Amino acid sequence: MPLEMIVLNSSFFPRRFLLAASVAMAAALACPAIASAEEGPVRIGLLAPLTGTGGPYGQEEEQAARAAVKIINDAGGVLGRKLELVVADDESQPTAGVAAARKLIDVDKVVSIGGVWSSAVALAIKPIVLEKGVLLSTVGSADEITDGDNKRLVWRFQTNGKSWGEGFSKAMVKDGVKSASILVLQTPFTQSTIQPFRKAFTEAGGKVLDEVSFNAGQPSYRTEVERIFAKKPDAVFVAAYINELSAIAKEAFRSGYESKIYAFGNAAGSNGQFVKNVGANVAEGVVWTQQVPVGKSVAYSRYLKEIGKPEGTIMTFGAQVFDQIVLTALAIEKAKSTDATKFGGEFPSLVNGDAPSLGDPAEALKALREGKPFRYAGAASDFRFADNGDQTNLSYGHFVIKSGESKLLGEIR
Amino acid sequence: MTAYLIATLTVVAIAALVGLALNLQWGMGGLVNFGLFGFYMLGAYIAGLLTVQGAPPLVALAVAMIGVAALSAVSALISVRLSEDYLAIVTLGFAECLRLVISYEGWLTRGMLGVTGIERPFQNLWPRGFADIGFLAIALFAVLIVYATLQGLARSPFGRLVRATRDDPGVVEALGKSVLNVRVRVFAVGGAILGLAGGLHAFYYTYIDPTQFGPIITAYAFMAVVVGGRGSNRGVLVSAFTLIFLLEGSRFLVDYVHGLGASELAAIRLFIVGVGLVVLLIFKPDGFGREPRSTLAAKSSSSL
Amino acid sequence: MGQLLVNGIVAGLLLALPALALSLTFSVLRFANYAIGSYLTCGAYLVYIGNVVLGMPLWLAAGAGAILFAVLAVAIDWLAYRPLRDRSGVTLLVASMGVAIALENVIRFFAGNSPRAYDVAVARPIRLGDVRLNHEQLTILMVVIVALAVVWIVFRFTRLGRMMRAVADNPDLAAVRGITRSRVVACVWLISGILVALSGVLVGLDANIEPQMGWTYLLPVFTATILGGIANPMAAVAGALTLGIAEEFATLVMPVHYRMIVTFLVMVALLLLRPWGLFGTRWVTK
Amino acid sequence: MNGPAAGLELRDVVAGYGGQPILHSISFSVQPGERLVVVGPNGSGKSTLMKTVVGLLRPMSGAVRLGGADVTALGAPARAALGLAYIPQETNIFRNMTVLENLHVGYEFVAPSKGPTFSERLEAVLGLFPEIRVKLRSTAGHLSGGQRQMVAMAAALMPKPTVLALDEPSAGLSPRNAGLLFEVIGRVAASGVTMLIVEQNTQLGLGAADQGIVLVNGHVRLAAPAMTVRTDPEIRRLYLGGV
Repeated sequence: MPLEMIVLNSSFFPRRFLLAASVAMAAALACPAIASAEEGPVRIGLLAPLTGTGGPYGQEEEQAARAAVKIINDAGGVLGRKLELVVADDESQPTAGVAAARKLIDVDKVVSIGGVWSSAVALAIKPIVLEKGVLLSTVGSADEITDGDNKRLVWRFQTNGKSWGEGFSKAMVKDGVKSASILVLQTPFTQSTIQPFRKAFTEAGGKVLDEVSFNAGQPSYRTEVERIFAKKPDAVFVAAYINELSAIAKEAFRSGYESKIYAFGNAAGSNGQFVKNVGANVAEGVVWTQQVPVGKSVAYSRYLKEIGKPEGTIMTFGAQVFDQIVLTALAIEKAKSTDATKFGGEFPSLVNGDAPSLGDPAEALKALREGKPFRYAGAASDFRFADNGDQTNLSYGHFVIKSGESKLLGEIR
Repeated sequence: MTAYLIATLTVVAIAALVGLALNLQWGMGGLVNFGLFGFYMLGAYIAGLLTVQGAPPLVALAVAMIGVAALSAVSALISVRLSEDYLAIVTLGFAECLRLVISYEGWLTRGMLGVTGIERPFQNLWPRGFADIGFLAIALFAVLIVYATLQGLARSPFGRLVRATRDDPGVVEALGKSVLNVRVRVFAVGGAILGLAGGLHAFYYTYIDPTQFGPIITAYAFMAVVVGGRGSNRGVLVSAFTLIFLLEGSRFLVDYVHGLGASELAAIRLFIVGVGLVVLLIFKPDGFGREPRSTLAAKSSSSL
Repeated sequence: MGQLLVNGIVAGLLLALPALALSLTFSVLRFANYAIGSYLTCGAYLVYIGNVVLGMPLWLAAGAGAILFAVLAVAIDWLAYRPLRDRSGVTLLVASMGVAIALENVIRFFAGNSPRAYDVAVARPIRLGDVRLNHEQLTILMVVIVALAVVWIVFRFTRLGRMMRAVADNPDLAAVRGITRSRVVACVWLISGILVALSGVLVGLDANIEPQMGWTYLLPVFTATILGGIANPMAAVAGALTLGIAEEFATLVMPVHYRMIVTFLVMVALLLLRPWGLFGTRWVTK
Repeated sequence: MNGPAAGLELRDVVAGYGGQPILHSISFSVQPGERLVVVGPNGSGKSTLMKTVVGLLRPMSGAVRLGGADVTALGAPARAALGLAYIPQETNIFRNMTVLENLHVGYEFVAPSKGPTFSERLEAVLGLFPEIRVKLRSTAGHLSGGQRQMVAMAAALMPKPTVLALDEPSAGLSPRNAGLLFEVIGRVAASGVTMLIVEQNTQLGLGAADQGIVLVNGHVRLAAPAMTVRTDPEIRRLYLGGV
């Protein structure tokens, strides 16, 4: 059968299928009335991991983004217009992330995409945002995200793997750890912390005994735990998220091992969820580090107040997303444009300046309108931006869990 | 919106290729390939990695097709002389292991970081802003070629032999034909199509990593074939189109349905896929399409 | 070395119950139930409801949950598999994939993605010389051995056992000997439902309870079953133990994260060399 | 068709697979205590006939009556409970179970609760087949062909059936074993059991029967006393391929 005949064949698409498909198309087309670029609210997108491996953090991101948007809108919005948040689920997975990002960009006409927890999703949508001129702010930490020419459209609101890995080394040295082993989950972020940690720790005179990597969602982690803990290192750096950390900490405890566990703040801190998962006995003595605001952060308190959480709650991804939205709003106001290629470049000038620090987004917005000099001191950390889009000048909190509560031991810079 | 439709249509084209491949293997040949996503992933990786190494995209695509076809044939050899249950679990095991190897052998595959900056075929041919339409055209062209080939195959004597093998291997064996041979060839041809689909996936996203490939791809493919009607290539085309648009449509649901979070909606969506599969198998075993048969085949099957 | 053996045995025992259940349903129904992973997850969550939401002690919740799930397994058979009984095994295979997806997402809908744990305090291990045995491992050891013993006794010495073995052996002959197949099928689903739900609890105790937990067990369970000879339920137990120990010892020579590949290679080697199973007798395929 | 209710009766039975009839309007009856042998060339529908009689195959039309009751709508287990025992061709035992278990299974799902106990029946059956008494604990699949046939018969007789259906009992047996088997069949028949036998070995089969039926291409070509069928050279030439 020649090709053209197949195409021309009138029964190529049976009628009822055309019907079903057109219903689906109609559903797709009946999307929210598309706001023109010049009036109505300014749409910003949040691409959050509501399902999949990032699932435990997705809600936190959405809540933080809504809080930030509310604060900005209560303070009069940007350029006299309201912000409107459009949330999409990336399923912690690049293909879904790309489809969702395309929907946000092409259908919802957002000017920026925030959230973006998974480094893989960030890497996958980066070519699209660069092509379409949309701003991308991510909390993924794989170093590759900020590599290359990003047209000042890609900004990372997260420590990168390198500085976090070094942070762990410093915490261990401070705690007098002489030998350490590594258990690392196979993700771009967790892996990116390993080499810097090894390097810094060995240079400081420590010894790395062994390294084992593992997959997410394994039926059991007993073999991995046996391999790593049986050599009795002083400390074990567990580079993983909360699910795997919980399973590993439990396994190490009931296998009778004593090595101290070092973990990421978003795993071991995570608002007490880790302690809830494993119980205070198992969590006892687990050390974690996390980039923190220097001293007391106004922005962070404002964030906690807005979402109704008590002072002292630690929600790092939320705080980072809060900063993303606030900075996006400030940048739009400052550039007097909703065009990301114009306002994207304003990110460094909003935080790097040599001016009084402001933490309350409403005040910062007011200062901008009045033309007063200031710099924004973030909720997640009092960061600066490097030219490539990475945050610098981060300090890390050094926490330990005692009787089910996280205690701040000190700060590492 | 147009850009979004173009992107979605490209996804439809890739899904249609996957559906057509499964329709050949399972619909026509009766061979259950639960590890379909693994072969698809392999295609994507071969095409992606070769392109990044500087091979012309079309050459990379051809190598992907040949490579996946070869591996499909091998995995079929291991198990097709046993019953279908074994083939299903062997392919599933193969796919899961392949994903592990790709995740860990970073020196070769860049591990969990994934392969970035994959170049599309004829990337520089299109005027600025038309790259996506250009790629869609390539994808649709691939679908057309595969569709025409499979239609031809279905009507050929080999197609008749494949269906006969599915319906009653004993009879085929009695006629002196090698069932093993038929099955290995069916699996290899299906594998080549999966390699093509995987390669197009790599080109479309320009970035691949192991998390993009999972058993859910297999589930969607089975859904497409069951809805389209086992053996009906045209049905599979239409059902792939419908399925992707419904799935994409559910993305818009979040904007309207309040009180249900995205994770609940995702669960409902997949629940419907699962239940739909069973319900269709029970009540509409032939799906909505019809298997193409030459008049000769119709005659021979009625005389059996 | 001793530790590896203990861990291997426990890992094998964890596989034994679902492998036995899979083999049992296969031997009577002649179809491989790919939903067995989701069954395991579902059982684990039902028990979680009893244990954590309703506050029952774990043993009571496990008992109630296992029976509840067994009834559910019969219901699923009635709704999804029974109408397809006359069709080919391939159709049932695909249907069981549909069942698996549906079940897993029912769980996701209600319980979300976050891992959960039973309300059991984690304790330090029992030490026997150099070998450590934790309390969960001890529980697994005892529960699996008791369950296997009960199933063995039922199989060997009861009317019900003879009924199931007769249908598995020769369904037509069983029918003319007065055995009603549908009743046997229901019994088989009840028993394998209980076994799978119990193994769900044990897996949940050993690691976490989460929607993917059963899926990760699918390949090992199938391999163990094939290792035993898929139509031979008690041999599946031997297959499970072999696989558990083999996987554990393989970590001495290859990276820990490639355990799954060990499973896969074992399966492939077996299918090429002894497709009727290590312990089974030759079973004629369709 | 007058006289007492037939032990087993088929009336206008049409049966086959996938909508294609193999048996065309088969009618016959076996009187209580009588032995009927069905002979015919390969592919004439003998096995299909047997399956229809015992309830493994539902007829497309027609009726099957057992002891005067219409059992057409009943499945194999229900017919077994009404006293119909069946010994299939070749795979007629549970190979992975012991001989004793085979006998157990033969008894327990069919025998009426008020009838003789298992041990009573076991003794009675072992009396008929003394050879298998020493093999009770052996796995049935490991026995020789002749012994298996004995076990199959014994298991079928355990519930004290009124009608016994045998499908090619001599298939796969040596002439000597086949001869022995038919001796036993004779003994069983003497105890008053109605028998329907499908047999390839026409000489042996007809020799042990009262009535004979010749089945060709799904049609009953001839129904006559077994002796007539056996000895009439014309019939043998026409339907049974000489010898």
